[in-house]
Amino acid sequence: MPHMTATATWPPEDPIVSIRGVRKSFGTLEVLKGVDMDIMKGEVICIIGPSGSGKSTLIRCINALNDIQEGSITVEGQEVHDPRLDKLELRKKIGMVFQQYNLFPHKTALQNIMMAPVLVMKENKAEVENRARALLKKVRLEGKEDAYPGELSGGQQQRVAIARSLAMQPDVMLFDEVTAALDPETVKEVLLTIKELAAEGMTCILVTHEMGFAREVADYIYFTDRGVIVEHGPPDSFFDDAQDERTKLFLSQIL
Amino acid sequence: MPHMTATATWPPEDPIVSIRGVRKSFGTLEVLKGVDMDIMKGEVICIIGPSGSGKSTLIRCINALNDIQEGSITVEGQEVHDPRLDKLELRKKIGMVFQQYNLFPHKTALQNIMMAPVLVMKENKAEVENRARALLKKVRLEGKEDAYPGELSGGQQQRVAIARSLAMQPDVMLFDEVTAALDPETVKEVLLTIKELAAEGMTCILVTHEMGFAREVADYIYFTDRGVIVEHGPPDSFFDDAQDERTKLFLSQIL
Amino acid sequence: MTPVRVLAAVPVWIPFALFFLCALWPSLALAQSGEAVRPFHALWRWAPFLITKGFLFNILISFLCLIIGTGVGVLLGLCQISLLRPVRRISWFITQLFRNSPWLVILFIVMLALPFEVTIFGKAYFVPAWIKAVVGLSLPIMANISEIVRGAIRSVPNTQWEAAEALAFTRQQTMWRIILPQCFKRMIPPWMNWYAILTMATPLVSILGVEEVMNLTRQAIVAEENRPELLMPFYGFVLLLFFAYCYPIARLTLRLERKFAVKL
Amino acid sequence: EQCTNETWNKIAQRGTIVVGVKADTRPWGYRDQTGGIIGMEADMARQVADTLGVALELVAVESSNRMQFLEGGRIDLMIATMSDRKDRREIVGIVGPNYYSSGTNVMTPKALGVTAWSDLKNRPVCGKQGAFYNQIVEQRYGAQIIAFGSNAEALQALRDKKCIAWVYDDSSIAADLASGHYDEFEMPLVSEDNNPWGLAVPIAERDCVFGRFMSGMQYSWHQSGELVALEQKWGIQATAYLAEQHARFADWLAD
Amino acid sequence: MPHLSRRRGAPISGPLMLDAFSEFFRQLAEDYPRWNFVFFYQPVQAGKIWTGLQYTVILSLACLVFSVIIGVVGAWLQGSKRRLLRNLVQGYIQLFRNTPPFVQLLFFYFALGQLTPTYSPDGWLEVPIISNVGWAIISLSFFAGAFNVEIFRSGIEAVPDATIEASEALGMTRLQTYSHVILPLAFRVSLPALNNNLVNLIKTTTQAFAIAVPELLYQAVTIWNDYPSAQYPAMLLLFVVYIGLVGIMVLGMNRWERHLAIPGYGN
Ligand SMILES: Nc1ncnc2c1ncn2[C@@H]1O[C@H](COP(=O)(O)OP(=O)(O)OP(=O)(O)O)[C@@H](O)[C@H]1O
Ligand SMILES: Nc1ncnc2c1ncn2[C@@H]1O[C@H](COP(=O)(O)OP(=O)(O)OP(=O)(O)O)[C@@H](O)[C@H]1O
Ligand SMILES: [Mg+2]
Ligand SMILES: [Mg+2]
Repeated sequence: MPHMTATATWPPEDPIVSIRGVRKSFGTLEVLKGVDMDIMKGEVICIIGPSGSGKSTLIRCINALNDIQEGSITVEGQEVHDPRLDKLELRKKIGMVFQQYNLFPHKTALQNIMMAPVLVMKENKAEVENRARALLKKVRLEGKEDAYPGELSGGQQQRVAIARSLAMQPDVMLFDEVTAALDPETVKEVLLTIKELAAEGMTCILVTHEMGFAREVADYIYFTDRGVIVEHGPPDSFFDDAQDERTKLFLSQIL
Repeated sequence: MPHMTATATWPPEDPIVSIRGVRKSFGTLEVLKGVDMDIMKGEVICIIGPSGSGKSTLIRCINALNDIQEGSITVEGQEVHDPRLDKLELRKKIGMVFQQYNLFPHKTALQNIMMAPVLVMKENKAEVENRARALLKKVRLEGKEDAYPGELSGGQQQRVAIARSLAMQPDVMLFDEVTAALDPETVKEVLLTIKELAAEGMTCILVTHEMGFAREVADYIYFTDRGVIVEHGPPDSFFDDAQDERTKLFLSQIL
Repeated sequence: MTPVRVLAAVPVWIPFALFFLCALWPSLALAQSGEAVRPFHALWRWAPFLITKGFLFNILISFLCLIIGTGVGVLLGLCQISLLRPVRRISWFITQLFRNSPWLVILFIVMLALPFEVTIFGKAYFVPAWIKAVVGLSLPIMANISEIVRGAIRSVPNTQWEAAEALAFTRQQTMWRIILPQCFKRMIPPWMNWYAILTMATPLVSILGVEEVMNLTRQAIVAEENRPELLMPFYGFVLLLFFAYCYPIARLTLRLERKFAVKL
Repeated sequence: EQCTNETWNKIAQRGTIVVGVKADTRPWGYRDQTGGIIGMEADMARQVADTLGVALELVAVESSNRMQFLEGGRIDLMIATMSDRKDRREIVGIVGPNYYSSGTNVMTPKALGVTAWSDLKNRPVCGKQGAFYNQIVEQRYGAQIIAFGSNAEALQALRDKKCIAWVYDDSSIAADLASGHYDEFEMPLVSEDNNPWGLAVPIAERDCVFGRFMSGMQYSWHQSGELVALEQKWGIQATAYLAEQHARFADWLAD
Repeated sequence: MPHLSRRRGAPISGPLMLDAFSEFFRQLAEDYPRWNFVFFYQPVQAGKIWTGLQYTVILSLACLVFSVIIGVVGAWLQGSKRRLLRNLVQGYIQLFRNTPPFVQLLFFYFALGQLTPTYSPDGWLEVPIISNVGWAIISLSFFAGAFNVEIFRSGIEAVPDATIEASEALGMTRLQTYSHVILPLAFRVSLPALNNNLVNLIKTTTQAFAIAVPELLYQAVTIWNDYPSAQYPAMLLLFVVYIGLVGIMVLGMNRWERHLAIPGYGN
């Protein structure tokens, strides 16, 4: 497996995530009907589209939380839906942040962040703790180390969730509508954190409804509808110059 | 009680809802610290402000779901917090729609709408049913008569909730962040329904975070912070020319 | 609108007072002035024996059953959510079988199915009836604990499994580090509740001839020449013993239930 | 059948004989206030142990479990007011000569003036669960048996006038009547089915050492008049049976 | 025999089957003395089992109904404004929840039984107005009812305040809110717990044998006392019957639950 190398050495000319003709059904309901995408290292891409169009399903397929029926998804050259794949290996490379944060309610913020590196990566506890504290600082939550999720606001919880994913030092981060469950004011904090992350060169795949944010931060935008990508392009051309009717309708509604 | 007349005859020069020096505490926490407002018949007013500033509490006081410690609230000239007040009479005059829709989950859309007129107003069932169907049509939900709330999307549920309130033929409608629990796309459907209602001359008091909507539909805007009204005025001057620091800060964040 | 949560507010003396009223008033009302003293005198003489040889033994039985029932029940509960279909099926069946049979019937069957004597390394040991009783009572407890475990695990949102999965936790790690710690608190109140139910089921084993409080009470009445005015004070006394033991447990359970309900 | 004398050897090995006696049948076997078992049968058990030169352990048995205790090896010997019946001989080793005998009789209130067994027809009669007398009065005289778990409860039911009679063995009833607590009751009928009582060893031991030994014990008890003495000691009305047996087995050489 | 039946035009399979049935068990008892299904071939014993079954069913049904009524009324009383009333209900609940039903039965029957009025059909016998079956029903109903009160109460508490407010905001009275919104929702929420408790109740009816209620367990014990050889068969029968009864009950309740299910609510 020549491609299974660390990010640092991933050739910048190859896509780090490559999606080819992916089809996915739940029972009789076809949710993804042939999706293609290429994401290069350090790129930030945003997926937007109406509810139920398959955005969540797509990014869940990327880290093998859902399986696919057809097509291929490779991450760092490795086929994700290869039955022989070591899922744990894959998930060490991919961080994922959910809409509902999904923090572990019985652990403090710090413990939430430290758990996976210690248990999964068997890293040294003291080292991990240092990193976790640094990450909490990065997401502007110094002083909340010992707070339980129930004691944090939605925005704070979401930032802990981001820090928790980052603690695994993933090569790619997936964000699924991470601000959808937040109130308008706290959305900003979370978006700021992601923006900083993008600026540092992390490869990010975001599903979002925040158009302003997508425009500002994305290198590339995909618009999905009913399981297919109907429009894509760099933000400026996408927002000002959409070709597809559905995209135009959607953009008009959202604004 | 000379003032207990139907809306139709309510003199347009008197405020239909009048709020004077209202103070309200929950235990030791003072939530409203002296609020004054006048709402004329047919007016649409929007209340905006940060979370926890007492918006919900204020409109719940108008319909006597919360009691107040000081001040007075009159609806069509009648004191709401008079202990001898017939709350049921008051609530027939005031419709209220909640953030969480609060439909009755064990009743279909149609039954939800018909319940109060039949049980409370003892109206003829057949008549009420006709009106309920018309209302469902008005909120663009024909065909959903027999759906249970659990089978409807958030936006659809919220529109049923609006129709349910309208079925009581209230003189004043209260809306408490009715779109806050909805996803961005379905927000539009609900706002459209409210806009139509406002256009028909219904007196509406809205708590909302949708600035664009407030600007478009409101006759007058109040901004509350920590239990007091810190700024108010017609939409244009309010949005473009806010004087108060907190208001400015809030507006800058929201956008 | 919500009915007031009065339970915790009820002063402890109220149930006790009611209890004395119900338990002792009839006997007092019945017995004539001079006569009333005698049954209570007899009860007084027998009480130490009934408590130390009888009731404490009931408590011992209940503890043993709890330990066995919990241990096996937790395993059974985990089997119920196993990934292996046959394991799931079998553990489900066992759970349902023992959950839905009357305790008395289970007790009778255990009494017959277990030998009175087992031979271990060539040496024969008696299996006293109370050990069988422990086995018999452990079975339904085990089944109910199994359901508690399954229910608690399923009450943890699916998203917690997914979050752990996305962080590359193995299933084992997810179960022991993420899911079970979250369930643990939720399981305590129903678990304690079952302990109280179990304790209250221990008089049933009198039918197996185990010398617990109910049986000894009857024998004491016989030894007192079957005087009929003894029945009420003696049975009332047994009720009182159980009440005094189970009521505090019930209150503690309730308190924990509230505490955990808010936190999670 | 080859004799293994298993139980016999076990007793010797252990140095203890475990005898099952009643603990709920005064005066044959009942508790003293320290919890020990006393009574006529307990005394008999003591003599067996003394004769064998082993320690004695008394185990309280009940009508409903006494045979299982013996079958299963929980006890080595059972002396528990058991009537000697054919079907019982198939399960446990009952050895003669029988040590006692009693008939079926009833205790009824004097006020009722019962004079014949047929008076019981279709009337409620209290009994003890597991006693075979129930079957007799039910099948022979058509009484309705209400069986309770213990004598105390059945007698209480009789006093509460929930039944017109208490059916049990005549000697036990006589003992109760003699206690002075049942002055308004009587035993007016002629005992039926004078039925010898049997003590029992495990069935495999019946025709082996242990069975033969117990036969001998009973024989010598009769011969020495020990049983008559015990009867007296425990305040039991003298039974004709014991007197007869004493005469019958009398030593022909004794003066 | 077959000729006779045929001439009469009666279906021959019935009696033949029955004959064969009892003959089979008679034979079985002879071949395997431990498996004497005496109640399958001896009419008297069969009658006992049949009576026992009837009593068990009657007991279960009656207790089911009364305990649910007690539960509903108790939950309603618990919402009362009167502190004394609430405390009384609380006392009742605690009393019955925290003492063994087995001892409760004995106590009810013997202690309270002495205080109930009686009538006398023959001048001596005092038949209490409440028979032992009656006391079993009362005692077990109160026992299960104590649990039902709590179950319904938590069901009522589970109805979101917001839903109640919505109905208040529509001008509904307390009673209307209670009967049209709270109860229907609370009842659905309570069903699974209620289901559990009622299953428990059916199982608990066996304990009525302590006060000589001639239900199934009582009859089974009687039979195996009379016929020690019928012990295993009687137990097997008990096991099968109770699993069956509970099964029917669970099936019925599940059906009802499904019938009451609201699309998109719960689950
Ligand atoms: N586990 C599942 N089983 C069956 N259907 C599913 C499942 N998960 C998703 N779906 C269906 O697949 C479709 C796409 O769902 P998906 O969550 O990917 O949409 P989405 O674009 O993320 O929408 P949203 O913006 O609402 O999150 C929907 O119709 C949904 O109902
Ligand atoms: N029933 C109550 N008991 C105690 N405090 C309450 C209660 N209801 C509201 N409060 C408190 O009163 C304050 C104002 O609440 P309110 O719901 O009116 O705010 P709001 O402006 O509507 O906020 P949001 O935008 O979050 O809905 C908050 O601090 C809240 O915690
Ligand atoms: Mg999604
Ligand atoms: Mg609010």
